[in-house]
Amino acid sequence: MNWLSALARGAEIPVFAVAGAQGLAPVEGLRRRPGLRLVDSPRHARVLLVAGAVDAAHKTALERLHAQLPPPRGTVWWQAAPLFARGEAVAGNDPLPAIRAAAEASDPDQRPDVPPHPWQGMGPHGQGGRGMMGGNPYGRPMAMTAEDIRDGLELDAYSARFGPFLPMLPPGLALDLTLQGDVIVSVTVVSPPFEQGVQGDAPDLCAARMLRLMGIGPRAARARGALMVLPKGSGMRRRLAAWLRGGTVAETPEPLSEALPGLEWAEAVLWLASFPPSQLRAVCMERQAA
Amino acid sequence: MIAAALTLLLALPPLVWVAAMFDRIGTGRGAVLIGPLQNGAALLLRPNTATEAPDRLNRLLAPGWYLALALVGLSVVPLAPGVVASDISTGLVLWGACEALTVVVVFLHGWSPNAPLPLIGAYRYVAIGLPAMLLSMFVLIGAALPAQSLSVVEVVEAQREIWNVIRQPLGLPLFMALGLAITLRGPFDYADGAELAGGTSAEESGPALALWHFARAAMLVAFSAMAATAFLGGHLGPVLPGPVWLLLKTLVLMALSVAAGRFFARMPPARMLTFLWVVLLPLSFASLALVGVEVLP
Amino acid sequence: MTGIAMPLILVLLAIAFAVTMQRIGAKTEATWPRRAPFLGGGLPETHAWQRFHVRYYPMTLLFIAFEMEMMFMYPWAVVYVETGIVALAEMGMFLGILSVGILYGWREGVFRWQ
Amino acid sequence: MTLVTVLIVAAALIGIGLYGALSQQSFVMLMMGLELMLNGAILAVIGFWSFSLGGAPEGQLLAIIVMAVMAVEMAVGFALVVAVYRKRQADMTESLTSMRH
Amino acid sequence: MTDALFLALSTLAIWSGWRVFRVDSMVRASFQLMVSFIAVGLIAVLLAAPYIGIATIFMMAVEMMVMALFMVMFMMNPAGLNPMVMVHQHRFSIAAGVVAFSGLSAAVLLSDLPVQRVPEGADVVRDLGHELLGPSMLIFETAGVTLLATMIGAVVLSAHSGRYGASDAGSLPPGLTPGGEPAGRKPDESAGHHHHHGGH
Repeated sequence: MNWLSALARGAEIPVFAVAGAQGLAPVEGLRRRPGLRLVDSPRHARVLLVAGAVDAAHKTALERLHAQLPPPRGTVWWQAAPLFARGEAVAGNDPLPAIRAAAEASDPDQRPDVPPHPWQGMGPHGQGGRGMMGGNPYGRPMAMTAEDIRDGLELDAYSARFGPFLPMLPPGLALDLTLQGDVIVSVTVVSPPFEQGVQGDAPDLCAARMLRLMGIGPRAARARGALMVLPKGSGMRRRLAAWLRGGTVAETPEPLSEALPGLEWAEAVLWLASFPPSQLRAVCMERQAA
Repeated sequence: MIAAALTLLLALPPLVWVAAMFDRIGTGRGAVLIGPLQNGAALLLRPNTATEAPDRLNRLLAPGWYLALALVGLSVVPLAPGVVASDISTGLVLWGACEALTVVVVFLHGWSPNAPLPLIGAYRYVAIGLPAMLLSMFVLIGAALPAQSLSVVEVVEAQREIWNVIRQPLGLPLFMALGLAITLRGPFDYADGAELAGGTSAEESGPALALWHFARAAMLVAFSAMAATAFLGGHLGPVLPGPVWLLLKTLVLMALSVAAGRFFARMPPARMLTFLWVVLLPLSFASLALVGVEVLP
Repeated sequence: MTGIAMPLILVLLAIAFAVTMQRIGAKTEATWPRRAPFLGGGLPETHAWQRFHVRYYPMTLLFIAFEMEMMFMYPWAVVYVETGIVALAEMGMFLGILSVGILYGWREGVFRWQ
Repeated sequence: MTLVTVLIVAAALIGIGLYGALSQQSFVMLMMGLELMLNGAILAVIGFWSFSLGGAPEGQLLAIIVMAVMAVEMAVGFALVVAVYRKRQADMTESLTSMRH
Repeated sequence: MTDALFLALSTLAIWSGWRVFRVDSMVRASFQLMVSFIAVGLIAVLLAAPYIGIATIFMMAVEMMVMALFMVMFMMNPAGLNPMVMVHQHRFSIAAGVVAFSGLSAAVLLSDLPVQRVPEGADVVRDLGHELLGPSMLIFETAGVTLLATMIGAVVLSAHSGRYGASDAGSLPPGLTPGGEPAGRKPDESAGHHHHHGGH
């Protein structure tokens, strides 16, 4: 497979970028950079790029994410203090050389190799389960039914922590969500989005982020039609239109725990993207202080 | 028949490469020619991901089924007069079956890793894929009317005088909507979109992911060849030999599909569902009725 | 017979190709942190496989009833030109009847997320 | 491939389907059994049509009708499943017997 | 060649039909049934019914997709993470299945079936079309009405929210005594009324 490796040597390096504080604008700047490709899932990536400061409270989350890059993998800390002792640290403006170096690295897992719950050898088939729904088959329990907020069919509720580094959410925002199907039933804000400064609220950057979730590029000519596809009445059209005109958005969002329940996943993600990170941060901080 | 099948098997990889190039043009990344090959090779050398308690068999086979459906769909397309790999008198129905099974395969791809984002992608895709398939059925039946046959060979023969795209101007755009849906593109990419971090392929890596992209591009080729055959006269054309015409038309439709995928924004799925049933489906009825009135003796 | 032999051969080829290709990649040990589902650093409490609330279930029921019409339409298309205006009228009536169902479903909101 | 072999395959499908329809406890699995029986029925109809009816179109029509019956059965069956679940959070045949309390 | 293909396809049809009731994962069960249908559809093509055969595949792919959705929606443990057997009257069912199979097979073997093959080169799809638009026109249109009734019935039974709000809102039965408690079940009550089934 020598020729395959030779061919692969010229490939773009797939990078999963985690934007920390002040990291959003620099990461967006890398999107059109030749030699690397920003990807949406760590499974597709070779290198984990941490851009901007991530506070120590998110160390475990970052280590989990790091483990989800298929090995061999590398880490780059770009204008960020390393949270674990692996990878290259860069202070300057260009992380590409460090990313190239990291693409040769092979970090070990930072998390211990233990299942979420002990299960091996338990249960009638050694799969950890009991009866039809009980126990922890293969390390996790099964979801149980709960009341639904829309049509009254009591089906299973899926509870999980989403974020803080989920690419479709504002960076740093971690939510404890309960979903039924793809509709959000309840929301608790665990950590607010990171501080992004003025650069993070730049209209073209915000518009590009929102349009990417809608599957199109940021060229304004195309984006006019994009307004039509957004749901009416939620203010998303108004905010996107403002950004496309180059204006800023100064609306304060409702607290997330009240605004998100009842929304479908796609709507919720677009709704979050239709506010500048600073406004979302402010509203989440207010809640936490209260 | 065997020659036609071999031709398809030989032509598919280069056409997949071309599809990947189309996807790269205009993204400002450079290396349009060699880039897809390099990225593909790099992906092949990466490991596959294991997930917690996945459905291993379906996870292994889903990209293969997708590719198989693209190949079978492609095999009903006549390459030249009388040269077709699957010589079946109900080729249009077989293509329809491939569309229907594509929905199943994408669902299985999202179901099998046992992870939330792929699962949501899989379910959303079914909601959109099923009604999108209805559209294509109506417009393909519109293409079968003048041919008085369900055989794709006859559909081409019936276009000797006038192409179906002129008889049925709405047919091609509606069929392209289906094309975007079964190739997981742009406005119909409810399976693998960015708001689900890659959706059904969010948990895939290495060769499994490379194959999924390969199969997706192969489906684009199959769809474009089918659209060229049903609406643009397939291998018919002056001067040049038939297969060349088919190739040219296929390339044009591939480029059009890629462009359409980048041009139109994706709606939230519930809006799209209503749009499909309430706007596009009646349009496809109208398109069929139009053809029906035209071809009446 | 020949009609289905070739598609079947192509299916077998594609599956064989896909399974072979998936053996190329590097082999790694699947540790638990590597296998956890991707949630951006977060973790789920339960398996993702669940009684999933399919929000569009009434639409699927409408769909399987409506889709049956395809079974009748294909043979209809073959004899349409020979039969002429009668065929147009009959299919118009058939589709008209079914469209009532779609309109009713729309009014009842089945195309919305439940 | 003779009429007898085709019909025996159809009989096997019907037998398995009957087993499923009688033995399964949940509505949805019970419907799978019914579908499998109808699958056998389609095969039998097409076998007869091909070997004994000389291609009379009624045979094909009958196969289409069987399929339409299947679609109707599924749509109504699932709608009932939803309706019952909404009221009772139940998906088993036995829980229906306790409905009159 | 045709015989070999028939043998392979019928084995596949029966095997996957059997697996439907043996796999733990409901999704696998649905798609096993789909495989069984696909095999039968391909056999139908071998039997000179290219339209019915391929259309069976087409229809069943869609129907089994919907089947899988509902399986996952309403079955406990839909992926079969805990292996389970959810059967009742098992022996009786096996016996009934075996009796049905052997009875039908015996009937097939003992009866003298007429032989009249489909003529070579017959355009069976065209025949079917003429049948639909000619003698069987009434069946065709009746099917339309039946499907409409199915659509409406399915929507009425399954949809929760109509134009006038939730289907069970505000529909209290009359009181047992004038002005007293409504008879029977109250719509809001069901929320506190879980009853999960354990393993059987």
